[in-house]
Amino acid sequence: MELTVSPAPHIHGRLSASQCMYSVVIALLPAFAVSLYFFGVGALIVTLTSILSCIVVEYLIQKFLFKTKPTIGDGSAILTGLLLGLNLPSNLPVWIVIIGAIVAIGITKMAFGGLGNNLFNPALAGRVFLLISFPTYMTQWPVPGTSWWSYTDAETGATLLSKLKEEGSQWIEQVNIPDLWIGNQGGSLGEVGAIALLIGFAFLLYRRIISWHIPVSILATVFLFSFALGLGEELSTPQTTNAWQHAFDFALIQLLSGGLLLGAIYMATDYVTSPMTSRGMIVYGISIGILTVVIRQWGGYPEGVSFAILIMNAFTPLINNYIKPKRFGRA
Amino acid sequence: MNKTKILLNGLIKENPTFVLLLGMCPTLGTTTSAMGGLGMGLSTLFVLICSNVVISMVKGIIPDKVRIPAFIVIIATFVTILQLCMQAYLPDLYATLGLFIPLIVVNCILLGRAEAFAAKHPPAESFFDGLGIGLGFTVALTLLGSVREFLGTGHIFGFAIYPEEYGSLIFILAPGAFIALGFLIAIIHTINKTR
Amino acid sequence: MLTYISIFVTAIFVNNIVLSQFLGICPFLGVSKRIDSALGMGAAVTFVMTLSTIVTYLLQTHLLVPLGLSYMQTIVFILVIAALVQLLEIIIKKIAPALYQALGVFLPLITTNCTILGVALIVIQKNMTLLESTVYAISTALGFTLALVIFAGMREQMSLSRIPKAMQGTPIALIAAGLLAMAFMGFSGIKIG
Amino acid sequence: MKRPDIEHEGIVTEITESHIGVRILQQSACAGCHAASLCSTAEQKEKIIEVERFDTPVQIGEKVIVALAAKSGYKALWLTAILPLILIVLSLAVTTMCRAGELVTGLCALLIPVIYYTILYRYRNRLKQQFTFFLKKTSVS
Amino acid sequence: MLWSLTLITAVAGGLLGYTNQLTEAPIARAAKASREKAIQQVIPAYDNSPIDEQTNYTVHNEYGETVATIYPARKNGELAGAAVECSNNTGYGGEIRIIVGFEADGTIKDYRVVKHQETPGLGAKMDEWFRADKNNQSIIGKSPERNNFHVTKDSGDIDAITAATITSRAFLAAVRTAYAAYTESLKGGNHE
Amino acid sequence: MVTSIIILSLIGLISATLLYFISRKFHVEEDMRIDEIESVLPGANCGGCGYAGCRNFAEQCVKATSLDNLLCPVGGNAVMKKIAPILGMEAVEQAPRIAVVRCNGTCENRPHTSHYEGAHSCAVIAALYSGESNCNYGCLGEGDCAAACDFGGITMDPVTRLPRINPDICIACGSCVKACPRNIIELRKKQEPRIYVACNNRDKGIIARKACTVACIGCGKCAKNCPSGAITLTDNLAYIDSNLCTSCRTCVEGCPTHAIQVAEADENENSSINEKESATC
Amino acid sequence: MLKTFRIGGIHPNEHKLTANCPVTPLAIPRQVSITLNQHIGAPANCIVKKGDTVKVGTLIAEACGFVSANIHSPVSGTIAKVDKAANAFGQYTTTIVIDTEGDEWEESIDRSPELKEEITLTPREIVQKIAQAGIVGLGGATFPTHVKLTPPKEFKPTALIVNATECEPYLTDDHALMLESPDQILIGCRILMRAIGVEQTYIGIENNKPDAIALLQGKAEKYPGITIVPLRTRYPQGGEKQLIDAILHKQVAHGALPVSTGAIVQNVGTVFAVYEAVQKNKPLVERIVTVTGDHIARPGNYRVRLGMSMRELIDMAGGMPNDCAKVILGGPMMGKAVSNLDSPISKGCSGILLLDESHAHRGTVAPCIRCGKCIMACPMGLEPFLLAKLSENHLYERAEQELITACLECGCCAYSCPSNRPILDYIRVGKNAVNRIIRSRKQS
Ligand SMILES: Cc1cc2nc3c(=O)[nH]c(=O)nc-3n(C[C@H](O)[C@H](O)[C@H](O)COP(=O)(O)O)c2cc1C
Ligand SMILES: Cc1cc2nc3c(=O)[nH]c(=O)nc-3n(C[C@H](O)[C@H](O)[C@H](O)COP(=O)(O)O)c2cc1C
Ligand SMILES: Cc1cc2nc3c(=O)[nH]c(=O)nc-3n(C[C@H](O)[C@H](O)[C@H](O)COP(=O)(O)O)c2cc1C
Ligand SMILES: Cc1cc2nc3c(=O)[nH]c(=O)nc-3n(C[C@H](O)[C@H](O)[C@H](O)CO)c2cc1C
Ligand code: SF4
Ligand code: SF4
Ligand code: SF4
Ligand code: SF4
Ligand code: FES
Repeated sequence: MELTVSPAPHIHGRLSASQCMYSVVIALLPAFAVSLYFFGVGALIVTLTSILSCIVVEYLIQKFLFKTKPTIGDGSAILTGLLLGLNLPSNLPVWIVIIGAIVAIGITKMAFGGLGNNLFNPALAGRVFLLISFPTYMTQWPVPGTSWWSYTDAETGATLLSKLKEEGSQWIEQVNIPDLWIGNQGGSLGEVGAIALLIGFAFLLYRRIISWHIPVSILATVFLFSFALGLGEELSTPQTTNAWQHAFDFALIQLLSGGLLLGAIYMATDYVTSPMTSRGMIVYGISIGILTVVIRQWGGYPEGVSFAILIMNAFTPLINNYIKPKRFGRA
Repeated sequence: MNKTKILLNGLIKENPTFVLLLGMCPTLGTTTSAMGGLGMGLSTLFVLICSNVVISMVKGIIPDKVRIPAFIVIIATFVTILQLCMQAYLPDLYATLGLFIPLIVVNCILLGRAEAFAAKHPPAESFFDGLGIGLGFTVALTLLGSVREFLGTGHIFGFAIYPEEYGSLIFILAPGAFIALGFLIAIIHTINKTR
Repeated sequence: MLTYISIFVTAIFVNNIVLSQFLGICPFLGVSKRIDSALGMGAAVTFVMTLSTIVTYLLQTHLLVPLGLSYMQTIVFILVIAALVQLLEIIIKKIAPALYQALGVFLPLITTNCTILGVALIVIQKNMTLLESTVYAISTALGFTLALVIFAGMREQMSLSRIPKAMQGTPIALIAAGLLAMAFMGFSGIKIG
Repeated sequence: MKRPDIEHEGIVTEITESHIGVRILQQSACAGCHAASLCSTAEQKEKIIEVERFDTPVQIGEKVIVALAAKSGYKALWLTAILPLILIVLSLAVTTMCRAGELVTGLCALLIPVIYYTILYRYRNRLKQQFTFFLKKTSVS
Repeated sequence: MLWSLTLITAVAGGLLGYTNQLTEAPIARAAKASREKAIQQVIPAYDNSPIDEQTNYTVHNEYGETVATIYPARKNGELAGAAVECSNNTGYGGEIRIIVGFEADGTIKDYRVVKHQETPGLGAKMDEWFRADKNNQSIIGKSPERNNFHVTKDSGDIDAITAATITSRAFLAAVRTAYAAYTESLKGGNHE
Repeated sequence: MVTSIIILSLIGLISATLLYFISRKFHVEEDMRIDEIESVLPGANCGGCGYAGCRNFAEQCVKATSLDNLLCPVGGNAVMKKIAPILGMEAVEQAPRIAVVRCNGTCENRPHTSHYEGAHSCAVIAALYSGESNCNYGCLGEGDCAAACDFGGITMDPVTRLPRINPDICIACGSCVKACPRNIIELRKKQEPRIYVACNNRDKGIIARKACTVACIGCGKCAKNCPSGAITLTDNLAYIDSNLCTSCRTCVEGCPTHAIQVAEADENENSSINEKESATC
Repeated sequence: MLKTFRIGGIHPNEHKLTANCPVTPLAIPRQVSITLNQHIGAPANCIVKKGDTVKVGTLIAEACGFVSANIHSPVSGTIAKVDKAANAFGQYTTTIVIDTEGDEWEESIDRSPELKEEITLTPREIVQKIAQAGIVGLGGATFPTHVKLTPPKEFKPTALIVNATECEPYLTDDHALMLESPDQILIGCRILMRAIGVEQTYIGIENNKPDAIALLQGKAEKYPGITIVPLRTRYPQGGEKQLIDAILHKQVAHGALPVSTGAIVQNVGTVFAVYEAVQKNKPLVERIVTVTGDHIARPGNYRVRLGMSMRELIDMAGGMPNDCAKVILGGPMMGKAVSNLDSPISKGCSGILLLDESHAHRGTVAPCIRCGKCIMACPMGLEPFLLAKLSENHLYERAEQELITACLECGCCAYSCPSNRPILDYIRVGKNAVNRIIRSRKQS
């Protein structure tokens, strides 16, 4: 009888990498369901195309360029595809979705060596690539709940944030905040339903897939910064009677719209491209928060989460380099 | 040395862009279109040939110690001449290439060829060296420009290949320049290796 | 004041010299993957760039333009900058050998590259005042430093991962730079004031 | 947090009572590119580093690593570049506020580094003590 | 040794000076020609020299002070219209400088974008966009007096460039400025 | 035009003086020969010469007083012959060397007694235990050596799980020698045929034999019979000095365990084993 | 909130199958094999030869140098041979084989069961006695105890910490010992306190052993200066540095000896052995070994003569289960898998764990996804993934800067890694290389 010999340790924790990936997929299901409800068949087509093309691209590259055994089963390509899909408008033509998948998997992930080696978040890089390449398509958002069966012919409208940017902050009086919680707003198909996204967050925290540091620091920073901005603006040029209420509403809208929750919970937390120590995560989260508000407020774009995360992805190696875990004996 | 060999050397074996990776700034900065790349390549070609020939002619009277400053002066002179002539006769091209024309002065290719080749060879050979390297640069820039223009707008040299609305705008912007050049170099290296 | 802040922010983030203006690509791709060196190199470039911009600015506005010789800009600038960079080295070597040695170990050599000449030419082209030019030079150099440092970090991380063979070296560096430039496009359109 | 030392490879060229001379080759920023030999801007310069503290026995011609604490590197940078830069900016700000003409302002700014380096010159000996190099053997195995 | 360098620089200087002399006139001509061409393209037939008659006007509006240059076109001594060059710097990439040609009654005949830093493929489309005979894109044949020269989003009459509202706004603002300068010039006031 | 000449000459003169002064002050007499040598070197930067990269080797060549101790293993004598005239020196012909693997513990010869699972690294196993067989000295089969080779001169045979030298590629850079935690690989003279003891086991004969059927059991027969006195025995292990061996093959026939291997020309190492190979590990 | 250490740590399933098994003495084996390097430090010097007769407790190998330990015969009989034999890991080391005849003990040994409370010896004599008895740390490190009890002059111990955490899953030998011999352990503590001159002892016990905590807490009142400290169950609480941190809230600086915090840590088994050596003159000839595993017939805590073969011990516990695929000496986190069952039980062997086919293998290795779980788990605050990568790429200088030498080899990182990366395997390689470099640097 041959015994097996291996170095210690001989037991292993319950979590595996693919379980992590599939857990995130599961956590995203409520948000996906919301998007199906509001955006109909378009959401289905875009998401499925995105997932499928991510898988195919990864498979082809591994099989024919790397000549290694494809590892589609690890779920990371599926997750990237799902997240990419959720980041797109539901009326996006299929060919654009496929280009996004090629950029996400081919350029951002596989060119760097595949899973674990990429420097930028693949799904976001794909999305931003599309945003810059096809701005006409990428800035037209279907109006939620108009028709279940319309795809590229869906009725379009502006997102909340771009309206806010266009029309100034007095406009927030007209926003129906409960709509934001349930997902009745224009935007990328996965970013609209705040409650659904938060349910997923709770699930991920419970399963210990992610820690609270990144999402909470992003959300808190955005909220506080926007609150301060709203208050400042309101106090300098009063428009409403209750400045505090106004600032609060303003900050809440910033929090619940424009993909902030999707980004903060599911994309900024991508293991590969975010810092690895809790202190690093907080620095990263706060920076994303600040950049998001800065870009939203002063930039050319109404929406800043994607760029903020990508920019901080670039800083991640530096953060990892300079912010080390608390060493034993150096306390 | 055989003249065609000198010429081919610059075009292929020592292609300044794809093999030696020289002069990256104009390579990236002027290739939003095939035309821009071609214009920049030809401009560089002009200065390169002139400076190579002149340097090779005067190399006898330049003391070794001051050769670098002397080379710089010669190169800069031709760049300025080019600048003036372009302003006078090709104002539109000059406007698109902008800053990158005066910056030819600091392009390593020029000083590098002056040092490595022109200072050691007779004018005729230096001419062919300049021609070869310059053409290599021109071809590379034109290629990159065509690729970017094609992917970005669906045109090559302004001729529509597919409708513009299907073009990925990013390729005529900064990120696309880096990405397109990265893949081009990767492809060319792979081809060179398998050959 | 607002113009200076605007120049500052724009030059660092919006129109980053490397990532959107395509100047200084050679040192950007070539400089070592040590973050320390990148930082040091950036600081040294900032100093040199500021100094040379001031010098060339004065030459242009108080010598070349009055004499109607502005067409000699390029040749004069390149000579002056090349001399200045070298001069600084000599001065430092003579004055503080210790510093000179320390920097020798710490930094790669600074050579006249297109960033320095480029900035000298841009400030003239944009009709900036002396103060604006200086602020522009400093901010541009800081932008250069920022890009350099970020990139050094990215490269350090890449050096530990297995890049596919075809992509190793310059190709992956360029693609990483491209993605970085793409991320930085998020700053585009930012306006102060 | 302690940053790792800055290291540079060099060759021992002289050994005297007081110090060891180590020749290093300093490469220019773009010397990383493959065309270094074709391109004269990709210069290299030799510098002789004087190492005073040494407890490792070395021989002339031996390859060693000259190391410098990262802090010293940054300090050198501050003294040579960052501090004069700040002074230049300050002088620009002050002279502009005094409503001096551009020529005056500019010349003042250029005068600053001259003065600064002159002052530095007077302290060169004290500076020397602040930058100590040490040697490491290249191959430890 | 120094002599040879001096020699080289001297020769270089001579060469440059000579080239400059040779090219000075063509450069000036080229500059004038391009301007002239632009003017010619945007204004009605004329028989005077608009460039020689140019005047500057300062317009005050919500964007602050803008200097506009007016090149009047005369036919048989009658004012046939004018080309107005002016700029607006609220574009996506900063300044947008245009030349707009007006008929005598203020109707826009044509325009040219002289200088801009808008994104290629997006804002840069303004070169053609506001000329194209589609929907409400075109400004040709309209006049800021009769039409509301704002983008439809701001309840104006002109369709913005898709996904480049910022550019469109800046462009239309520049056109409005040009029109204002033109009407000023008709009144003959405020001129420098 | 006159002003232009004067001004440019003036500026040119000033900056040129500076540049001149500097270039004189700073010009490194970079020995041109270094570049020349570097250009004839293969540029593999493998460090096989014992220096950090090709340029470094070129510098050493320029500095050295003779080329006796310098050899670029990649380029071999051919390259050294090109270097010598650059420096005006004689190139001493150095006998080419090649790596040999001193273990023949195929699955068939050396039964496995345990199954290893963990990082694919010989170093890890060596630190952990005896390895999958009972031989404390034999090859561990995870290919640290092959991974260390920049040229592909040594590869792992999937069947025997032993490394295999490709004599056409191996340039004796020595990377694999350094990588092997069990010191199994040796560089020796590239003679034809190469005769060497394919065993590294220093345990007593019984122990060695029990672990592996083709182990050297230290009986000493070969040493006694060798006509050239090329074989020495230390720690129960025979060693054949390649400088003395005349390839007479006396020892090969005499070895009771067939521990002595003969590598013929045009034949890969261990190829004799392959033919009879059947068992899987 | 219960005390515990402050950085990292994990909580694997405890699997304490034998928690309720009292200590069972086993029959004397017919033959024992004694290896000479059962402890850290120089191997002992064999002082017997083939044919010599020995009694239980006869010195058969002598400590050789400062850090080394005596070895005594665990049985009476004749020396069969002194020769090289394969140890548990297939490596050949010098081994003394003794054929058992009867069970005759050296006369000086007091075998009576009664408790001897009174401590008469001076500290020096106590340490000498411990050295003579060949006691080494039984917590796993097998560091000679007498050496630990004589810390360098510049350190003044202020407290004794008894390590009764038994944080490894499966193992219960310390637990069983505490339930069996609480008084002896407490007296052992008093002896050690006297030996190192401290007034305070903390016995750290994880709260998954409430019965032991209660029992010792009750008894400790009689013995001044001894405090029982219940600890929150967390691995690797038993690590010396972690235990000191948990109990004294002090962290041993990188590179410093644990005693620099004033604490000297001893395992409970060691303390018990000290009691027996000092009060009963009994050298270290037997120890408690947990034999456990999901499928073994009679798992338990057995009192075993050292030198008994592992196979014999497993047979006595019911024999090898059919599906057993891996045998581990020690616990599942730090124990070493063996390849040779015909090797002897040595002083440091606290347990034998038999894993069946379904638990014996590692999962498939995937690329590192930089999840940071290894960093969160590392009790030393290191970045295990980075250390492993640096080591894999032979970047040892950087690994040294990243403090690779501080790694405890506790395995928390590899346990937590969702990609099943062999992190610790590579860290060990790197650590060895770095230590070699440091040593060679010191030499030059
Ligand atoms: C790289 C990039 C370039 C852009 N260029 C322009 C531009 O030239 N003109 C413009 O108005 N908006 C530009 N934008 C802004 C976006 O197109 C943005 O969606 C726009 O401000 C609002 O869209 P809308 O015009 O559909 O309302 C650019 C954005 C990006 C990311
Ligand atoms: C990760 C790790 C876990 C350990 N776990 C225990 C343990 O559970 N029980 C124990 O007594 N010693 C354990 N030790 C050993 C202790 O660090 C320490 O060596 C021992 O308590 C000292 O006592 P000793 O010399 O009496 O063995 C562990 C060591 C390490 C590195
Ligand atoms: C004087 C003295 C010297 C020591 N020297 C060492 C030593 O060199 N190496 C060592 O591992 N432990 C040494 N130790 C013991 C350590 O403090 C520690 O207890 C031992 O490493 C066991 O720890 P562990 O069981 O947690 O692994 C020494 C202890 C003392 C009192
Ligand atoms: C918590 C978590 C978040 C993730 N977020 C992303 C993401 O935003 N984008 C993406 O492409 N992949 C994401 N992934 C999947 C995976 O990390 C990704 O494919 C790698 O970046 C590819 O190397 C995520 C995985 C996890 C576990
Ligand atoms: S020869 Fe050495 S390095 Fe190579 S596989 Fe065998 S044990 Fe490993
Ligand atoms: S004959 Fe064979 S077994 Fe005997 S010593 Fe020689 S090699 Fe070893
Ligand atoms: S084994 Fe080392 S690196 Fe891994 S968790 Fe334990 S102490 Fe940290
Ligand atoms: S736990 Fe594993 S996958 Fe996660 S960072 Fe560490 S080594 Fe990488
Ligand atoms: S071409 Fe710009 S730095 Fe080299």
